[in-house]
Amino acid sequence: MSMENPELIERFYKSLYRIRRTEEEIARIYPTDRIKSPVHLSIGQEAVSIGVCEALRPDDVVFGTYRGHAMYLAKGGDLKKMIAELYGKVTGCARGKGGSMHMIDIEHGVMGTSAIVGTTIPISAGYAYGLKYRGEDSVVVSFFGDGAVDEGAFHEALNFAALKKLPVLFVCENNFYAIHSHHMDRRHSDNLCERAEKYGMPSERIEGGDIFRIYESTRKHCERIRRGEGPAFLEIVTCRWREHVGPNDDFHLGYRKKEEVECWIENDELKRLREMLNLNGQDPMEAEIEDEIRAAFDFAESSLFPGKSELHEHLFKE
Amino acid sequence: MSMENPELIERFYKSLYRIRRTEEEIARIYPTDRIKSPVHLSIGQEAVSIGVCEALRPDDVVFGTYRGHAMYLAKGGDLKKMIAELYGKVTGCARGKGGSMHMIDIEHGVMGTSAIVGTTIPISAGYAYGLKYRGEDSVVVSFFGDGAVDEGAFHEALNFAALKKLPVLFVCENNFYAIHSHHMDRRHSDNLCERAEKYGMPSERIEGGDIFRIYESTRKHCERIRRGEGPAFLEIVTCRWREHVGPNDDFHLGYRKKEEVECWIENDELKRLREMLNLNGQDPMEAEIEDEIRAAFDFAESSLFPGKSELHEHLFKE
Amino acid sequence: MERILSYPEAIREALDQEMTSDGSVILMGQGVDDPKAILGSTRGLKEKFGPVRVFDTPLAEDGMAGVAIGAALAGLRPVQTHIRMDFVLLAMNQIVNMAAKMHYMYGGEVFCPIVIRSLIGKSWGQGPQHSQSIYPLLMNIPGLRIVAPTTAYDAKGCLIHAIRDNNPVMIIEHRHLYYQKGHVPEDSYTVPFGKGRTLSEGRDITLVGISQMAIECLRAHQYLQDAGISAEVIDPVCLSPLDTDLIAASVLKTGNLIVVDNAWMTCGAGAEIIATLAERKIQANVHRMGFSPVPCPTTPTLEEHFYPDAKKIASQVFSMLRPERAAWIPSRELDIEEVEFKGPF
Amino acid sequence: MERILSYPEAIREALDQEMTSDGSVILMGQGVDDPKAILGSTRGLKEKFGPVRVFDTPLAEDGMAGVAIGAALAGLRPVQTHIRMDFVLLAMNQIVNMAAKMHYMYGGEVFCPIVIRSLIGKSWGQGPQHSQSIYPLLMNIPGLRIVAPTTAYDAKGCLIHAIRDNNPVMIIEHRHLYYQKGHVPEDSYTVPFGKGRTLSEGRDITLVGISQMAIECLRAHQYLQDAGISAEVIDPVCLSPLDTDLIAASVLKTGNLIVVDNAWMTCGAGAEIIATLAERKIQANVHRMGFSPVPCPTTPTLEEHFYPDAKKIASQVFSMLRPERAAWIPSRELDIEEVEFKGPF
Ligand SMILES: Cc1ncc(C[n+]2csc(CCOP(=O)(O)OP(=O)(O)O)c2C)c(N)n1
Ligand SMILES: Cc1ncc(C[n+]2csc(CCOP(=O)(O)OP(=O)(O)O)c2C)c(N)n1
Ligand SMILES: [Mg+2]
Ligand SMILES: [Mg+2]
Repeated sequence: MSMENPELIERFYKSLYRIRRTEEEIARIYPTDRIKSPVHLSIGQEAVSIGVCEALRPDDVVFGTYRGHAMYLAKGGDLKKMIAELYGKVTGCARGKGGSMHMIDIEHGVMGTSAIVGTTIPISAGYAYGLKYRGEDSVVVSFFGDGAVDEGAFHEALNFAALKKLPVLFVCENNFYAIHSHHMDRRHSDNLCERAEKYGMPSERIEGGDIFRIYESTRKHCERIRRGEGPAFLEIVTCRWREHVGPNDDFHLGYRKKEEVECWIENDELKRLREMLNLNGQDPMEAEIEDEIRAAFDFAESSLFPGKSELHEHLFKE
Repeated sequence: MSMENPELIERFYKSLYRIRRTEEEIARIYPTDRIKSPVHLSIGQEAVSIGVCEALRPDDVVFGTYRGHAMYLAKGGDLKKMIAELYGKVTGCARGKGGSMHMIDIEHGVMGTSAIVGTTIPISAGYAYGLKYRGEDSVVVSFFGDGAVDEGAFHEALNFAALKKLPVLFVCENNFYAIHSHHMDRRHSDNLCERAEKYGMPSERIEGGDIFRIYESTRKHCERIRRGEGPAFLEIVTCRWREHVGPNDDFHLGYRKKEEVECWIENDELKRLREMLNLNGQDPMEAEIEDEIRAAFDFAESSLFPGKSELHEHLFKE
Repeated sequence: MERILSYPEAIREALDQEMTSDGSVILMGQGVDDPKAILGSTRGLKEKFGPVRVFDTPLAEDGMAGVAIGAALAGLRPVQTHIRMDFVLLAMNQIVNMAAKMHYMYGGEVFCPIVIRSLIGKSWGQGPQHSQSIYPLLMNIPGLRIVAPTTAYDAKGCLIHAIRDNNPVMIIEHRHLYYQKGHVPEDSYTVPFGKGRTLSEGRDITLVGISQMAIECLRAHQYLQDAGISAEVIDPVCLSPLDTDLIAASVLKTGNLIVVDNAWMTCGAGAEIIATLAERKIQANVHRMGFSPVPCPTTPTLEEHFYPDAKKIASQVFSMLRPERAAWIPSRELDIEEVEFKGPF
Repeated sequence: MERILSYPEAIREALDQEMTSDGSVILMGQGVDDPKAILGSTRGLKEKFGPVRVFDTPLAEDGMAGVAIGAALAGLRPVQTHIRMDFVLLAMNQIVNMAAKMHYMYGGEVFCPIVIRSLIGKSWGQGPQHSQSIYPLLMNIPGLRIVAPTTAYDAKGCLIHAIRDNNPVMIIEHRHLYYQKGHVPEDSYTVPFGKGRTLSEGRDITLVGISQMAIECLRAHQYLQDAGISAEVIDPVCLSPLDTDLIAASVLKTGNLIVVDNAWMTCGAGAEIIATLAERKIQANVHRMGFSPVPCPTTPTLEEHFYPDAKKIASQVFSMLRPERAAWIPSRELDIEEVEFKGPF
């Protein structure tokens, strides 16, 4: 494919490596209880966030869910502030008040993640209304899981976005499960894209997790959206390797087969790109990322917790 | 068509005449303030309720909206109790506590109407779950307007009904307006049936208001539903002749053109069926219905209001 | 010369002025642009400001609350309208889980300047689902400001203040107040939140009337004069934060208090006010009035018992202050005009 | 021999017994049939009763509340579960506009026997959207019964009563109570609504603790013994209707009251209790404790200040009863076991 130029491969690889390794470190540190907050890891799903966000401009914005580490980092969110947020430190991106499920970095267009499934979907549409109102050609990307599609909010948001031709790309990260519930136990047909189309927007399903395809599709859809032609819908099939919440795997629970996950692990994009880049041993860019991650954890460790007076601050904006 | 046998024409005509005349009487009496409650008349839309309900069995049930007089009567709801309910009398179908927007006659399968748009759609699905659970082959019909389709509840209910293959027929009475808001100002495409299909149920749009076609389609869909093959969706295009709420017409408001309504008035099913029956002057069956209606209003007039002690009754069921 | 406007005219003027001076203000909600124009309160604004700034929405209360929040994050100041407060129940998720918490849970990084107007229904068989007044539910939630202006003057000033406020503000408008007329300055002005108003001074009892119940209390005040009882009538105006200082000062003077809620009473504003006074060790005779603890019945003969009104309030005051005397119900009819607010404040 | 069960075991047993004896009882909700089984409280029930009686649902809280209501109208007795009470905010429309009103607004023609279980989160960074306890919002609504059982005994008895009740019942289960163990009879039994329990008798102050705060109050009671203060601890068990008689009798005896709410306080259960006592002219020193009036912060150092706990309660009691003395904070650590309920009642 034309876009698989070396520069792009390296860019994607770096981001993949950085996000994967960051979350692995989170998982590693988690049992020490220094992160006193539920974490929903994106390990295995990173290509979705990266493929999409790499196709965006800095002035584009994203909204997401509690499973938001990958999106936050892929869009350029500050790593130090993220780890500090997980540690509940005042240097965190939300001063420790939000934690893993409520990450934000407005400077880099990360407009916020939410622990209530589906809530950011209409909010994304509203933000897109604001962009259109101001005549800007930025795009909003709304990330959500296959579970969120069940919610009325999904329907209401898609309907409104199509009606008003809003600059929003809806991205359903279909990892097939809402907690332990398979998506085909929650709907009659596996046809999310067709559903989305009926609201009045082009849609596309991407299987197999190819980051270049995700990137290219996003670029294509965003171009159309920027021309003012209204929203689009992407369903990106992916796989969560770990448990729904927490640092471990969960094959012992028995709600899904190990093979379901294993075939994704075998076809890991990280591995594939590494091979494309022909890396052997630790590459300097990997070493650099390791340093960055270590520094982020150090930063978090050495930062202060918010002081007691913070409890009552930020309730209202002056 | 085969089903336009004289017996059927007469049955439909009687019901049409009865419902039309009842609502005309409501409109006539309304300015006297004896009905102290908002009324949403079905005048012009009767064929939907009648065509559907005539195809049902007595053990089938219906749920509907505040615009529920036609459905209530078409399903066999007690006329006296309905008028008494509008008058706020204790002899009303809800003891005066509900009024026009909250009608019920469980003996005849009218399971309740609601003033909150969309609320009875998931409730219908739940009722259907109960029927299926008990192994009964009755059908639930869920009536709602084009406005209700906007609500998340619509999406959630259709999804669940299809998933569980529930015995429910969803009937969207598309009169093109939610209060004064045209349905194409609330959605991108005029494709409700296609949307419904994507949830996993057959759907059909019926234009023109032909009561026989409505009847026949309902029969066909209900047969399928009774066989346990799951829900279906009917969009029935119709026209509200009067104002959204209240007894008058509303052309002065300017939100819709008089012609939109006039062409429906010209093609009034009541008139058409009367011609098919070759009636001249007042027919004895009409006279009988007039007597029945008069008796219902007399009953309402002469009934008592609920006593003060009723205020605190029926909060909880023992 | 006093300039007299009706309540909806005052709202309309506030919207018009704010939309003129601030291009980020938009109006959204079912019917805001329709011929009825939310009982006139948005009349002509679509014509003046165009369909991008004033728009009808699909019937999707939860989603549209989200849309308003998103638009606010993008720098707009949406004013959203619900023609009945009952419909706010469909939007509780976005209002409570998101709007009320955003500024806090994102550590101050964003803020959410939305205004949600909702109208309370009453009488003429609005019935159980078109009559609810759920401000007690909202008062429990930190992060929301809640106002229930009674006068045309406050309707304008509170709305302007709400639009300029950087936080989610719920405005509660009782339909019966739409008939109120009063002094409304032409210029733009704000009524800051958190201050109540003493609508009439008195010595014997404090009547706190919320929303339209402030009017009923004023009427009761007139009835009570016939019985030689001097009632002080307080309109809290703002429910969150509540001006408990004003109420406390009045109760310290009168020693008696009735809170007349425009809602159900359990865990209501009356409970909050009375509990706050008790915590402050203010000894008084206290009592709550409000909706009967049942769904609002449709039939007029029951509905009449569902709501407090001036006569019931007066009668309750009388038996509270004159326990030794037989019950008293005012018999004369008030000229309704008498109790309209003319201001100025 | 006392039979000891944990709180979730007690719930599970109640469900099992009711499903066995009444074929119309069904369980629905996200995760009721999954490997975690709502923290064990529905474990094995799908296997035993099959997937038609025990089923997972799509993520659609409003719609699924409607489905439960509809199933109830059709003669079933659905028990619906929300793994976090925050999600009930998405279902307010069906619960408040329909379930709570149906029996009344249809003049008694139908009734709505649904049970809605919801769990309150706490600690470990549940954060602003996974920690809410919105029972005050529900208490305002006539037509709902609300229970918040604290003990394993009451968890079973209240749930059985709720399932048999012909009205919508909200059951509130605090996650921390899932660690409670106590005496639970094997037989089926009901705990009727509207009766509180005196968990420990005392002379000096009445502590009313709601849900898990009843445990904190019991712990505070032990701390206070060190300071020579005898606290009476009341668990209301049922929030709607509230057993205000029991509380009133206790306060008449002690003259002091702290209500420790497991929720925000404005327009909360504490307000309701204190206002009711004030209306009944019961003179007492009163005070409310509860969540800080902000969204729940995620970081532990702030979260710790967000919630009342045994030490804060004891300390508050001390300064209320010994205003002349310096502030006191209990220093010793309780053995948590000590304050588990073993019953029997
Ligand atoms: C409105 C709401 N309902 C239920 C939950 C509980 N819950 C948390 S995550 C989750 C699963 C969501 O699945 P999906 O959208 O597919 O996202 P994924 O976790 O797979 O990334 C559920 C049901 C919630 N947080 N919010
Ligand atoms: C949830 C909700 N939102 C808004 C309203 C206000 N409202 C009452 S009727 C109506 C229009 C509904 O239109 P439609 O469903 O097409 O039914 P029709 O009146 O045309 O029969 C609206 C918006 C309501 N009752 N409930
Ligand atoms: Mg998923
Ligand atoms: Mg319509």
